[in-house]
Amino acid sequence: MTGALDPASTQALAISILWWVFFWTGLFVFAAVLVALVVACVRGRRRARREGSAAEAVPERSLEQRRERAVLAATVLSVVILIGLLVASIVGGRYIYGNPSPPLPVKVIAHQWWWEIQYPGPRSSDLVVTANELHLPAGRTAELELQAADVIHSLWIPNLQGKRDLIPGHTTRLSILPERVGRYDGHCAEFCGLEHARMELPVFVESPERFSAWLTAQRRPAPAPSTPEAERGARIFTKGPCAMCHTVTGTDAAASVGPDLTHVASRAWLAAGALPNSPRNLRAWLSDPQRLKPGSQMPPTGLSESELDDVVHYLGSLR
Amino acid sequence: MQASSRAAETLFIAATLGLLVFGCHRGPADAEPPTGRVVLIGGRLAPASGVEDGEWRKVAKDDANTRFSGLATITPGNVATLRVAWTFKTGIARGHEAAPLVVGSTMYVVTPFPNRVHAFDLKAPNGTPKWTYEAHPEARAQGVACCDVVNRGAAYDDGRVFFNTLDDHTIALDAATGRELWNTKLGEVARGETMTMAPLVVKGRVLVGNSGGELGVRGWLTALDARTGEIAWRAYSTGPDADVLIGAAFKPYYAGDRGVDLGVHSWPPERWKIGGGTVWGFVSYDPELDLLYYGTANPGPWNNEQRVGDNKWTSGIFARRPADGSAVWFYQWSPHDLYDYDGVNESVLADADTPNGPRKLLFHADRNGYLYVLDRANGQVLSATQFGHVTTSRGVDLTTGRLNYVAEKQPHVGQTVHDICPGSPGAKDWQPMAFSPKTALLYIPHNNLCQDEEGMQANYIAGTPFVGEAIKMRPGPGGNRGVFSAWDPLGAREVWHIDEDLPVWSGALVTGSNLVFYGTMDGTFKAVDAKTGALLWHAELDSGVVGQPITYRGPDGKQYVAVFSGVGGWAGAVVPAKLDVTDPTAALGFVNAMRDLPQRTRAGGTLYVFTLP
Amino acid sequence: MRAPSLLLLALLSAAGCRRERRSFSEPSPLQARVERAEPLPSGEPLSHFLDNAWAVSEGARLFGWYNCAGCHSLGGGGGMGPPLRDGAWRYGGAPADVHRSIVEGRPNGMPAFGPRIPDYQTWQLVAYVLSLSGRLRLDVEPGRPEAIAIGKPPVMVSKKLPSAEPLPEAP
Amino acid sequence: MTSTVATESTPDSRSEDARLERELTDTWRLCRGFAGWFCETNHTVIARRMLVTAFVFFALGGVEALLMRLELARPDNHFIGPDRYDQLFTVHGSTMMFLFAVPVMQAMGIYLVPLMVGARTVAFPRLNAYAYYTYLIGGVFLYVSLFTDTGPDTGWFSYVPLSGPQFSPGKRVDVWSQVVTFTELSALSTAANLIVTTLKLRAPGMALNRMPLFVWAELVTSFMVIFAMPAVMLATMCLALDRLVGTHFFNSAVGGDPLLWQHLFWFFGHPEVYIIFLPALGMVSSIVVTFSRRPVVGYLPMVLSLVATAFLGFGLWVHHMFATGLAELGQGFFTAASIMIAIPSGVQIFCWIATLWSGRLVLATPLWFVFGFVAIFVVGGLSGVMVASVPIDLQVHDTFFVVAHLHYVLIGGAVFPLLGGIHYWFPKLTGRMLDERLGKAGFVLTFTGFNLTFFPMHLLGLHGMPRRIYTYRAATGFGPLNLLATVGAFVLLAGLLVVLTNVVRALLSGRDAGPDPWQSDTLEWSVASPPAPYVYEHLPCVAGRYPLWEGIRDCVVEGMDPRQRQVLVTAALDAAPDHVYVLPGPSIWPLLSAVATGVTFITMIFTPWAVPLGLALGTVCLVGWFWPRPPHEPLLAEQP
Repeated sequence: MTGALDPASTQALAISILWWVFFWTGLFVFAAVLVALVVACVRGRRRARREGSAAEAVPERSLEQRRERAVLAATVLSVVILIGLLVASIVGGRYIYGNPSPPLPVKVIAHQWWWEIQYPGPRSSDLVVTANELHLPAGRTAELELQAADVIHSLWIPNLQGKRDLIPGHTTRLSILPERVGRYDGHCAEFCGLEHARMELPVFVESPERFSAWLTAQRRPAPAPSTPEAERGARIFTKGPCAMCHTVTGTDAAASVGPDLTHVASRAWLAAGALPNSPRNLRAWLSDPQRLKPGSQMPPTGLSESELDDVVHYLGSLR
Repeated sequence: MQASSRAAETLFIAATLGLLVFGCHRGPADAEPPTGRVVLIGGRLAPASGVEDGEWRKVAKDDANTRFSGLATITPGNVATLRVAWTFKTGIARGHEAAPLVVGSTMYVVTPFPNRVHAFDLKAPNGTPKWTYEAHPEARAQGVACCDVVNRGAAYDDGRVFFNTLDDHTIALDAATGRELWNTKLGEVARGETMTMAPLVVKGRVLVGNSGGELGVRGWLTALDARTGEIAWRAYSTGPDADVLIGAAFKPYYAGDRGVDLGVHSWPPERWKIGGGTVWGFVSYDPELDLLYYGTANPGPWNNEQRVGDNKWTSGIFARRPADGSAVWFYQWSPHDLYDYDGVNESVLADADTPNGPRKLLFHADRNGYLYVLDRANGQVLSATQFGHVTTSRGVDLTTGRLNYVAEKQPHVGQTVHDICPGSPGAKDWQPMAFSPKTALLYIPHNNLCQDEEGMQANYIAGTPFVGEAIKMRPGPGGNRGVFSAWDPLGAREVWHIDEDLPVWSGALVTGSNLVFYGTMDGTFKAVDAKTGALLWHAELDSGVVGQPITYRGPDGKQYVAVFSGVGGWAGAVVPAKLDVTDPTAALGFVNAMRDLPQRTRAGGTLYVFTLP
Repeated sequence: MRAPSLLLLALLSAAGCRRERRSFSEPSPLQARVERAEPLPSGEPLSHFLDNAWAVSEGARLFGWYNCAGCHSLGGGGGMGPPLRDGAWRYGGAPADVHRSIVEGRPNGMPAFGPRIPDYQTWQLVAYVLSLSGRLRLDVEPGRPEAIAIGKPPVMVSKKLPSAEPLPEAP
Repeated sequence: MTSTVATESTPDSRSEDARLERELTDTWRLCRGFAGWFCETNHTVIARRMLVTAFVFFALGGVEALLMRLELARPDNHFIGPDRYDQLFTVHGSTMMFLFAVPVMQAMGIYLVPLMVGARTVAFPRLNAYAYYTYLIGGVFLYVSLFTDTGPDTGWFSYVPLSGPQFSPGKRVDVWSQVVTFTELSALSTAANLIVTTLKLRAPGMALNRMPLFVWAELVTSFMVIFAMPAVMLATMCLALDRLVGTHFFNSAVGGDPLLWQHLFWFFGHPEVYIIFLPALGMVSSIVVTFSRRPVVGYLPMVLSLVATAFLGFGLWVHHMFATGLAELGQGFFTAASIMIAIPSGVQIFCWIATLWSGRLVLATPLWFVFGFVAIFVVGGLSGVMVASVPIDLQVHDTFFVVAHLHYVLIGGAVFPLLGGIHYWFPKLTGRMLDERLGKAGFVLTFTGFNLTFFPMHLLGLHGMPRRIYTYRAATGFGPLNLLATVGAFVLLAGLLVVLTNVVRALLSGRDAGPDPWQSDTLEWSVASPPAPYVYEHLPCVAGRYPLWEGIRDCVVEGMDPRQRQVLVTAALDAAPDHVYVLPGPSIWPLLSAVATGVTFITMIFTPWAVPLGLALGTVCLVGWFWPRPPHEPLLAEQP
């Protein structure tokens, strides 16, 4: 299992160190309290056996003072420990905002129940719009600008950073400096309705070279269909139900209420992590999305078997 | 015309041009007293093209878009006795925005959808019809016409009448018989394209453009051969330089407009294909420079967050050669337009004599609330002055030419921005102004509207609206929704104004006897004094006036004034389309400002012709 | 206490069950009939959409997504298209008429959405369109959206759904 | 001063006592018959009903939890599906918070506080009945809606805009917001009742510094209720207005703010934790003292800790909102406040350990539950310190770690003490003894089951499992720990069933308890088990914190008229007798008023006409309620 304790970024590392500080301190306190409780229990029991269990309405004053001093000492000790933890927390907190320049700007827009990701470029036409997959270069801070299109969502990539809410009407930010190349799981962490469970965001931390190669590929418009099947599929896509919601850049399909599908074949997952991207899964998804992700806003396409084949073929060509 | 021409030449105007050019940075308040001189090119051109005075051959009377007629029989003194000579009911109850044409003894009018053309024999009494042409446009075109199914008029040249139909046909008729000479289809209703503009004919080229900026249409201006109807060239308003006809001759004045394929790179990937920039306003032409001038409409969708970048070449003005369409310069009134500030408003061309020599000027009252004076030879902005209430921007930077937007007024998705002034119809929409060389004033029919607006994700589905803003318009400061004003362009100041309760959605007309005509949406047609704005005469028509008034000398030698009544258009659609006034966002938010209109007028369609008794 | 609460439970279950049911994968019980141009039943299958809060709110979402709002405006007051909130219908205001308008389109500019929208979504749209003029049960009507304030029509028109007879077309 | 305080009773008063008892029984007689069921206002009866109702809701909430655990037992499970699952966790959370935890703690207060302070009943018996019925109607309404597919489905804190009119169509969230509004109305009424009872009806001599710690806990809690509940009522009313009337409190598009909801909700929501947990601390104190057979070490620090918790509890709601990206400085402040609230809790734990340390322990079942409480609660408290730290919170917020944390705090901190308290006071409530062996078996099973269920959730959260997901992919690796948690949930269920069996068995055939089976210190153990409707034959007076241990059972108040429902009002600080107040008798009007309230709130969901209707009904009910009493029941008893 991966997660918060397997940090792959500067921020997550800082948090995990802090967590371990809290954990060991907590364990110490827990052990101390339990030991004290057990000792108290044993002593109290022994005393009851020795002296009987009649109530003692007015205890001995000096003994009482000793007990009260012990309580005071324990309290002072806990205050010291807590202040230590507070300081650690504030110091550790510094690291999660760290922001060396120049950051890579990325815009993340959460929808019910998928992620829209945008990489602005130097010119307006260099904008890359993709969905349900976040690519980040290792060794460079990514500055994520977070927005929500409908309800409150929360972006959480445990290996990379703590979570941050995406709130309608607010823009929030999250900095990540990934250090280790790899694939990490992200997830919506704020309950956002029916398919909150299937709102995942696979994150790929790549070497800077691979990342820029990926970005360049994403900037190209969708390839024209090259086979008869793909051509038929493209026609069905642009004239049929798909174009009511989706975009394939460079075609007549330019709708934007569903994920951008310009390079859908290059993605590893379908439907925000609901299932791996393969022609078979894609076909299953297109024919009955509601079975795979009940409540999802993708309706069944109502296409015939052969039309489905063509569309799957076409989408499979969009690398 | 000779008289008026002389009169014009003797007129001295409000500011010296040299001071104007160099003094703009200090603002109009610092302008010097009038010493410059303005000369109408229309006045000079008239004899050259052989047009008899007393006719009205083009929607704007001339290529300079002045709407000025030298006729002076009707005077401030006798206008009070003006009465209806004859009327004609079109039988269509939609917005009648067209200007009649008068050529010789024939009057031509084109109606809104279904785009009939009527010719009247003016020698016969009371507008006897000569012929009628039925265009039979496709019914479904009505469903993609953003702002009522209007038509803004026809064009006449060399025995032919040219007009556009709502379903994207340009048609040439034999002016004598009404026979169809050619019929060229130029656009696709299924993609949301319509055509509503009045063509302009220049050197045997019929210039027409498309409408549909609210439906993700890609705008263009097309030149058709007036004889054959074949497409001579087409200049798109977005996309690669080749499509926009930008070549070696292109020399924009400002650096921001220079670069390769800006019509592609100032858009998110491929969005220029559905980026608007339609061409549906009036085209002007300067024969001396041999340049066409026309504005491009708003970028699509209205929701600006879906189209980061400057969105070239929308909401701006092109100067082109009529022969091959090649662009000579471009200036963008509203870069990355935020509010549907189309740049299509007409440009009035005029020359000014200055101590430093003559300057060729272009006056343009933009939707964004500024009245621009440009050097029409190179596209330099000489001045840009607020003529309406503006909260969305703080002036124009004359060194870069850019409009300074107010960041707080920028619309965002999911957030309502209040008090956006002017609202989307702008301080002035399509309603054309008039320019009198006698007074050297512009007569501007305009709006005083503000709006609250929320951005929403616009979803592109071909042939359906692509807007992405929820709007609620309301009256601007003062509570009056319209203003009719006289404006001194070189002095950059208002001379007089009349507050109108309703937006002044009709065109303006000014005559050699210093009379100004315009109509209001509650159906009043007015004549005011061009120097003082004093109301001299008015008549109540059967429906609101959104048409363009004209004047002509009849075969009987009398001066006539003609105008369509028939409320409609974007502002008036609430009446003929029976929109529900309880929905503030109806008609893209205009209904909220026009809730009382259904009580104040009714739908109709009548041509009124007035004369003295 | 038990008897009244049982009674209450029975009453509420009668009222509540159908109103709130959310089925995500809708069959198209009515499509075949519509294709054969048969008169539509007024009972259970229509009620499945018209008396269901979820269906109406899905219709509201689709009204925006599929650009219905673009022509008929966000509040249904009209614009490029005719108003939908005034209770007047050019082509009949019965559910089947509205359904047909969406599926087949109408000559004056209403596009045909039939081939591009699944039938159950069309019915959801029908339900929402009817709610605009206050023709649905109060307890299934959608609330205000998380958007600019529009407000409801000030006068509730008759709750009665018009019959499927198309009205004479407006001139 | 209108009453006499006698320091010793008259020795030869057997026949007098019998007459007194007869007259008291007659005056305080419980209502009989079917109608009497609805008129009863006696606090022990109402409290018992409230307890039973709360435990029924606890059981329902538990069933929902088990269904959720079944759904999560395997990856990619489609046993329940998202729609039903969302309703389940929402109703589970709302039930446990609003219909179980707060009412059950208040029920214990309503039952025990008058007994402990030496009063005959609560200050406002009719209000008490009204509060109960309101709560009952609210709870029943929530479950009716769940069974009619109208169960709220946006989580127990119903964040807008998800719970707003656009994203939650239908009546589901309306039901939730109305249920919250009127169960909180009930909580507010009870809190007012408890505060006045505590401050004005204490036995002569029971100065504030002699009050049992449980009474202190209920008093402090009631004050917290009075300050916290209006915030959530305001929030839910705004939500209802947004949804039903079309206001825009939370609509960010026109200047409302979804974060406003979070602030209002958590301004209530965090103190809510302490509202649930402080009475439990009071129970722990009672149990520890009784079974240590000695006074508590550090009475004053204990009281100060309770008060400090109440104050601090209002200063840290923002730690529920760290992930919304608030300003750093503010976060630092709330981190400090959240960490520091561990101190008063720590002080109390230290005091209890010190008390046990020097006591003569009797290892009865209630004390076992206290030991369980300490072990679990310390874990919950320490994970609470972790979530107070902004960076750590950003990782574990809204994950199963937080689910684990809140259950450690709430089950560990409230349910274990409550079960201990039930075992402890069961004899007083019923007159029967619970079986000790079954009790201890129940403890072992619940303790084991609890930790099996919830400890793995810490790990799940750290590994990346967000909260409120109805399923997860197998590849995530969450499967085994989830299965363990599900197994643990059934062990926990077994433990609770053992407790239930014990209770049923004791009710059927339990050993007779007698007035004071545990040799306890507080006044409630001086009266019969279960107490008579008038509770005290002679109102007691006290001279110390541990009256029964101090041997002053013979100090009583004399001169009260047994033929009236008289209570002795004493001064708020030192409990000096002040005057006699006559309470009203049984009445149908509290029930009718509660029904009117319920009808109004429920109808409001469907039509705005509910407001005038409610006003009319409310007026009628209030007129009936306050109709002047017959002259033989004077408001203020004149004493010779």
